[in-house]
Amino acid sequence: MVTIYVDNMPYQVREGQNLLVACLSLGFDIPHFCWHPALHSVGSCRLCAVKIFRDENDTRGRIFMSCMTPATEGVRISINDPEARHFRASVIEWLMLNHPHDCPVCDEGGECHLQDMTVMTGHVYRRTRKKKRTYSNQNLGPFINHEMNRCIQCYRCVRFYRDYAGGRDLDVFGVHSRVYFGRLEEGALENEFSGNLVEICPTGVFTDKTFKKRYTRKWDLQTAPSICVHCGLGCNTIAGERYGTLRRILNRYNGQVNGYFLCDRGRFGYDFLNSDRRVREPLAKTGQGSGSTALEPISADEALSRLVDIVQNSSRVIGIGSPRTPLEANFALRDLVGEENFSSGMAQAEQDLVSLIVHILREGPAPSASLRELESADAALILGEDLTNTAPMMALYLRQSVRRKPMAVVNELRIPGWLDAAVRGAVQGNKGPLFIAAPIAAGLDDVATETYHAAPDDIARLGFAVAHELDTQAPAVVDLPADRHALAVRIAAALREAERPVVVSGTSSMSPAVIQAAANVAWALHSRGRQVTLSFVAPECNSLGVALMEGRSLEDAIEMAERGQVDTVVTLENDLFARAPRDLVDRLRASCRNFVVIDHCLTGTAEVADLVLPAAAFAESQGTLVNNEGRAQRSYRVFPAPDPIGESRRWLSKAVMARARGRTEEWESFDDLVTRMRQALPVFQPVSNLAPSADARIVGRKIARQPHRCSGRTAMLANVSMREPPPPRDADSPLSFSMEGFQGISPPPLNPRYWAPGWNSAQSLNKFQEEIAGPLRGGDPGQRLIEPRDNGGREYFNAIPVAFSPSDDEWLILPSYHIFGSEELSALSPAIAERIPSAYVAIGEEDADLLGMSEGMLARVEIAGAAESLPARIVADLPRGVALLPKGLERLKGLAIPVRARIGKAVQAEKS
Amino acid sequence: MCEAARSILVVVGVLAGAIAIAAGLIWVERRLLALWQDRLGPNRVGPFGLLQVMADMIKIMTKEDWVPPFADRAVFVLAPAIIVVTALLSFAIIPFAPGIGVVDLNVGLLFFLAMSSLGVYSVAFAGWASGNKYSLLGGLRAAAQMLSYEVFMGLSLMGVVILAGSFNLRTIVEAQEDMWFCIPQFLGLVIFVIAGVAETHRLPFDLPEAETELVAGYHTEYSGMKFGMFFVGEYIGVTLISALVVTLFFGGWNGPVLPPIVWFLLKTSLFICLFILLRATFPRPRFDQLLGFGWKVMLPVSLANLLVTGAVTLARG
Amino acid sequence: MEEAPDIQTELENKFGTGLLSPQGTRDDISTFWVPKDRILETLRYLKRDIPGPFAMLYDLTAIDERLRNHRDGQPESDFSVVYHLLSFDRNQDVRLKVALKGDRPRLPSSVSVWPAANWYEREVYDMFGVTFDGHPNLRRILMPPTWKGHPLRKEHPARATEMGIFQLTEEKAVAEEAAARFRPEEWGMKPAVGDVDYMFLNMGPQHPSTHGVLRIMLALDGEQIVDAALDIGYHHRGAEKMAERQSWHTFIPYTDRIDYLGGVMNNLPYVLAVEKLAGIRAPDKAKVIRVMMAEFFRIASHLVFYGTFGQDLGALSPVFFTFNDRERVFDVVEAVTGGRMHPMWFRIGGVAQDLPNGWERLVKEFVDYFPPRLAEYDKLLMQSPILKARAKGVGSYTREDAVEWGVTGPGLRACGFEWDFRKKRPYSGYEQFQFDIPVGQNGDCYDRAVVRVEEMRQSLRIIEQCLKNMPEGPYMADHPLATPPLKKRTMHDIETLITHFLGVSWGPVIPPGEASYGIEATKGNNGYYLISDGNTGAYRARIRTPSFAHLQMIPYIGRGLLVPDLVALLGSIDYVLADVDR
Amino acid sequence: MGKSMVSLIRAAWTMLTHTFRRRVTVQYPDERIRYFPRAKGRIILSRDPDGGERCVACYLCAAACPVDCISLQATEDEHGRRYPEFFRINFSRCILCGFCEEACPTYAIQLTPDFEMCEYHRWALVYEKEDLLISGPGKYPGYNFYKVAGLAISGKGKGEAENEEPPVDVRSLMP
Repeated sequence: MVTIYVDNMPYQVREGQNLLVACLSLGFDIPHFCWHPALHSVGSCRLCAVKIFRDENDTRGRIFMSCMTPATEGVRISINDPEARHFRASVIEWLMLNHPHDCPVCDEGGECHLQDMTVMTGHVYRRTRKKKRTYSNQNLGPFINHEMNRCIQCYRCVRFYRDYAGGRDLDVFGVHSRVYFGRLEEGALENEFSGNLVEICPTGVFTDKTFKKRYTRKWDLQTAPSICVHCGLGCNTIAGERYGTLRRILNRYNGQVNGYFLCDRGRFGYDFLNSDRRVREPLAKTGQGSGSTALEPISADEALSRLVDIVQNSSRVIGIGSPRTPLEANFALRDLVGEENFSSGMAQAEQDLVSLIVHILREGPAPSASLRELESADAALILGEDLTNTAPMMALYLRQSVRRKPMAVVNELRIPGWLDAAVRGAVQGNKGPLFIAAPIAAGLDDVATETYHAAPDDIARLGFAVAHELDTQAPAVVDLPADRHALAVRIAAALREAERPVVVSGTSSMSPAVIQAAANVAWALHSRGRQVTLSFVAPECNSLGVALMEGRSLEDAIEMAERGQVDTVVTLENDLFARAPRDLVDRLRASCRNFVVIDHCLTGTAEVADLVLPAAAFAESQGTLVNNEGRAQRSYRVFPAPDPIGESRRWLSKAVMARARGRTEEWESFDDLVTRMRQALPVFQPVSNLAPSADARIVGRKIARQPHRCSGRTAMLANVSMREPPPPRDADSPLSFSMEGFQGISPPPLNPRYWAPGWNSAQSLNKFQEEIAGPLRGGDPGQRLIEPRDNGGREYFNAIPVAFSPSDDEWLILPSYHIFGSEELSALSPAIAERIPSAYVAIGEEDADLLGMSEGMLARVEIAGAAESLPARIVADLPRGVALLPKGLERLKGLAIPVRARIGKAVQAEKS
Repeated sequence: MCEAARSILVVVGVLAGAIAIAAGLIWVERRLLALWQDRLGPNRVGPFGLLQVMADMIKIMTKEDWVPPFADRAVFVLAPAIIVVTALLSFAIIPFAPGIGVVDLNVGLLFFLAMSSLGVYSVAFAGWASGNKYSLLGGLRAAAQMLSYEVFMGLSLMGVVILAGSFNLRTIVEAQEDMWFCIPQFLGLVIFVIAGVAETHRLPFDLPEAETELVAGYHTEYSGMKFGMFFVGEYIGVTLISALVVTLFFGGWNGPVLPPIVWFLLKTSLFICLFILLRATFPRPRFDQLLGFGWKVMLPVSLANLLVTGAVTLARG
Repeated sequence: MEEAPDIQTELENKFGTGLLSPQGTRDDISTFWVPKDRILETLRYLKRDIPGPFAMLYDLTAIDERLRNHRDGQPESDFSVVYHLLSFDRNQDVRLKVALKGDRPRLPSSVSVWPAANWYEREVYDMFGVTFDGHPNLRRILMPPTWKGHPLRKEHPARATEMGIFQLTEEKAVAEEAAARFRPEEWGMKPAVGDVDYMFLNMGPQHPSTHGVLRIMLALDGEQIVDAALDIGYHHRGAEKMAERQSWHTFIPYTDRIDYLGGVMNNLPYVLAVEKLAGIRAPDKAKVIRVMMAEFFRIASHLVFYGTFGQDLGALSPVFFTFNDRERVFDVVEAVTGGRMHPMWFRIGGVAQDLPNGWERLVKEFVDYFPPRLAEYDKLLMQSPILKARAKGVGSYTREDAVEWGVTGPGLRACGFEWDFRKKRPYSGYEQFQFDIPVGQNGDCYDRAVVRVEEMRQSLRIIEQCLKNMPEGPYMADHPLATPPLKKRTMHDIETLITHFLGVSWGPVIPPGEASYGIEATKGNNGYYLISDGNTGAYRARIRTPSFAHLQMIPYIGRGLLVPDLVALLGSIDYVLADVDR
Repeated sequence: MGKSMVSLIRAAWTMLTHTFRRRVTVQYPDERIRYFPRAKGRIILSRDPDGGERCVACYLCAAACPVDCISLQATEDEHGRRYPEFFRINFSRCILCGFCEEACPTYAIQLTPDFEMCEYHRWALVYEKEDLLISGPGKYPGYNFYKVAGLAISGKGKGEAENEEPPVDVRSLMP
């Protein structure tokens, strides 16, 4: 710690920071543009000028850029010095020369960093009548709106897009005063993190296009802390609502999870909530018997009486839960049907993989890595994952991790780590060790030290071999070709050198061996005394959560139903057709008398149900999700779903009421349900510590979901009723659906938005952090449910698979993943839908030659007797004998992959 | 027979005339007040707003006739009737013109004083029977005020009686053919006017109903036609006092050219206007000031007036 | 303010160092934190023993500090009680604060030092739940006795919508009736003395001469007032709470409605206090416009007083004349501001618009029109022997009484005390105007009226000077926190648009601090004590109104008067219930 | 006493002189009252000089409204021109403070001197955009926000606003 003097008052700050960060951490307001906590300092905007004095006798001082000056012992600065203020105001005046007169029509207005900084510097009146420079805009695809006129040339966009996120297609063009930020040619931004430009850009050049047609100012948005449901990482988000519809998603900083960024799926996938696939009222088959008649809307009362009737008259009910639904809803279902009748809703293969991951993380000793830890890893091995498409944010952080090792140079050169341009100059193109073993080339390959493209079994074998190289106790792989062996040795060497290596794997190869191999590598590294962490990609937002509930697999449940002991099946927010082959689901449907589906979207499963109950989706319901790290996180309602849509657990509580009178009070509140869950399943003990309980208050007040300047209260419903109704009550959380309530800095799990006086943009975050880029004030939210048991008595996995051998007539079908399309909910959002590729079959070059096929040619894929014609996509690195089918795309749902298939040229006639 | 019919005709005529004038005053007063307050007054109903009188009557008659549960019902209902009846009875002695008048009572003036004394009961009863503290205070004030002013009102008239030598109003009018009594009895006139205002409790002597102090005094709880009777009673009173002033001090029907009845009505109207002008102009003295003024100033002055008049009359033989 | 002895030194000489901890504020008022157990002796010393004593308890209020971020070294406190004292001898103020901890804090009552503390302490109790030990009658004052919670505490919601649609059920109506029933003992009144039973008379809440919803409970012996108690709060709208939920800018309309006869006069202390917090200096033109409009409203308010005072004393007609004159004032006001009674026209840093073309003609017309009217009212009212009889010597109090009870404005000047904040502590450029301070002699109803009548003439003088000397220049300060900036520039210049945009939406962010500003308003000293927590709205806004203090004095003056005298007294005080209850 | 009498009589005489003064009553509604251009009455939405809706749905009026009586939803046409999808003012809540007009950056929302807004039902005081929109520019002729703003809309491309240069040629290397 060093002492610095700000306007003659001494303060203790951490050494080695720059003055801007130090002052912001202390709570001072220093205007800035080009500096961003994740992108560090380049000193180009000249706005963060402060006066620095030599000593206490120096009255003149000199102006320095605070972002470029380290906080050293005894440095004396003045933020309020008139000359410094004047300097900053001049910078704004100069930036305003060409800024268009756009605020009223700009989506950034009211949460614009440029606006905030302009007001903060106090420049109000223009002194020039010079003409303004203008630019033409580009169409940057369905996510991002481009308005170049507003640009202030801070370079944040390209520094994020290119330097941080590894994008290629956004660049800076032009010279002199005509500098242009855009693409070479119009077209959608390719990078998976383009949405962050919305928050990175300090003004309105890049804005959220999905928000544009139903735009609402920040002060009118009702917001709540939410968790992204579109992959297993559990990124923290802020979801915003107005007039009963969900309007947008912003990043919610969590120092341990997503930091400052979100992927595009998480940011733009929310719109499924407003899609026409939403179930907005209860539906039922009105005729007797099933299947024959269509679903028709019924009233909520009737739906309830039907539900009660079904539950009361059923001797045995099977409940099929869902890995995309919070713990509480799953538990409510489990409580309704009983432990033995509860299915996790995952297919056997998936459940085995997730259970294996849980097992490995529990056994230890290598702990699970948070995303923040991934960023600080100094070596990484990825086994069998295409991270950019399965867990995009993980890819973003691993991309940063390759800079760890070269940073040593920077330290040697005594360049501060935050001096971004200097650091990049010193590091040059050097990258730390990152090894990727996956079936095909993935988004991270450009920063990888080495890549290895092979079938899952071969990937697993490489992993086992690396483990053996690290620790001879680990089982050895026999018959490993020399080149693979050499690779294993190189990988092992690189990992061994690292201090904080990380091993990444996951479920996407659908191979337990790959996961086991990853565990072996991590354990071997641990035995060598490395601070190794493991990171597994989980398929869905609550996969680990339902796995911890230890329900039956889907196949198991179907089998049970078929044995004829079951008359009712209740499916909770789960599209079974996406998980199991069609015939299996049809058999389930046929074997029970009543098939009830509770879901928010009309899935294939819902379409065949007798009774569909409309469920609240993520922003309309409260619940706990367990991410891939084993971190349980609470997501809150942003707005109450309009009647008769209800939270799943509410429908279930009504069913429970019917089934067992008197038990309902245990269920009445969310907190009671959590308590009951903790009693029934001790693994969920920490869940009640995730966030303050519903009766928590700050000085007697709930926390307001609406900003204190929310407008239109007395007019928004005036066309319906002149009597202003009281805001809806929220008995389940300490948040209120109102502008009344606490508006300051809340406990981190409950912060509904980032706003501070004078800081209306997302940059207000600095007021919420203990220190810049550090944890939130009060600690980052979330609690890990799985900690490794450090008993030391663990054994290496030794089921090493045999090497994959391609056959000439059958191909191993593996899933390929797409950030847009592989996840079912986000795929319903119109903006995402525009970016979903059409279905295809991917084959390697060799196989293509063998089959005589070329790119785009129709291929006939025959799996278990059923055939499908798909255009072929030729992929260079795909190993022989392996073909890929995109996961989740409409025509390919429910395929039980990995599976073997015959592939041939499609006969033209079959094309239809 | 013919005489009887004539008296009935006169009685009915006087009754109807008094009530009509009183009702008309509703409009006259509002228009006059408006005139002096730079306003227009009621001008929307009928020509010059004349039908406002009708509108007000209809309103007052159709209003809920409410007797508060805490009131003494019988007395409460009786009270407003008394004031109208006593005021109307007093009209019996007014000689409107030679030959026109209800009765030619030789104790006419005493009859008037008797009737006006009875009027106190109305207000006192109303104040007491309402069961409301404001009404009670109003009633008390009214009783005290009317009793006090009754005394020198009577005394102030004695000068006239001495001059005319009669209590008969007709005689008194006839006695003024040469000179109106307002000249020799100027003091008496002033005192009588003041007492008259007090008797009719109109501003500035409206203490029994002083709205800024007692809300509406004795008639706070009255509504509908019962209130209407107080209302009309007040205007009848105003008309009566004006008529008496004319009769006693301004030569009654005497006057050149025009027929006597017209003279009488003209003079009376003038004094009605004076009443209204007083209302428009003056603040209201305090209750104790009013009584003090009555006993300490008015009484001695009226006694002195009586003494001087008596002395002068004696001296002149 | 003039050079005054350093209070801190004086207090430390008396009590030793360590008793006080000074606090910096944005205004020039010395502010000290005093320990709870020493507050009474400190107050006593300041009031009685110190040379040039702080004779007036100008204000007493509290702050719920529990959510305040910027306390900058102030002692820890959950609730702070604030005493604002005024010394006329020194022309200086001092503010004392007592830090209280806990949810239901207590501290000793200062009623024994100042009888005027009675209502203030009741208000603090009502609004914050702070108990004053030794208070003679600590009960709710503004809220109904059935109210739950203490409105100015931070946990109390500000919007009625939070409480659901209001329905007056039978039971609720009965309960409210029962709670409002008058029991003399509760108000410290004796039902009888010796063999005299008093009559208790409820004057109000609906009564022609209470000028609004005010309830006076009188113990009468005949028509003589033996004792009186006032029940206020019927006009309470929680303006202070509203200030906490509006932005600094959007609270302005609410200030108009405090003294609803004062119009923009109400805006003035508020914007001056905000400007003090923000360090804004309004340009000369804005200052003069403000003075001119404020004086127009002083005339308007005094005209209402004049007419209704006459009417209270039974004079029917003058009220029509004065209201007509007031309409003429409003015509000028409307031409300039667009509003009549509530123009809501002053802004942080200036005024809302520039003066319209042709304003001079309108103002000139009024200046010419008005003096003969005043002369006529003299004939009708002030010279009327009946009015003199009613008002002279009635309801009089001495200068000492006035100071003791916190009387300011014409009521103070009627006691012969030449004290006008426009002269003594000039604000908004009043020091540049020539006008006299009319004073009375006897402090009775008549003198209060005389002072106001003369003040109208003085106001007219000031307006004439404004008319002749209106400066050129902008109507809004060139300061980033001046809200909103010049409109013409907003429509074409982006930087002005940005400042405008944030100022009218989120609101200007006023630097943390405290400031109070009291002005010579229509009815006395109207002061705003504003606390900024560095946010877009007030953390706490205390509105010190003259009428509150003046009304509290009524039982004290009223004893022994007759009911009609009370009416005269009420009329002569010239209070507005919105100004009392806020 | 005498003086008192004199002053009483003088007062009465003064009163009498009013008989011949001009009446101050305005016989509304037969006679129209005097309008001042700045008078704050019924709120309207105006159009810019070429007939387009001036309101760009920036929400500033709603935010500035102390009583929260303005509610709207922004949207845009296919050419990027912003306008309110709905615009609602609940006049039963409006205090006619004029803060919305002052806040409006396009002169769209204006207060007019029309004060005749009495209704028998509160709901009749809820005005939608159709009720608010007038066909002219109201008090501020000549101003067209889109001619000042940099946003391109139908009929006005980039660089065609007031004080703007044509869009730069990014590919030019000229200094």
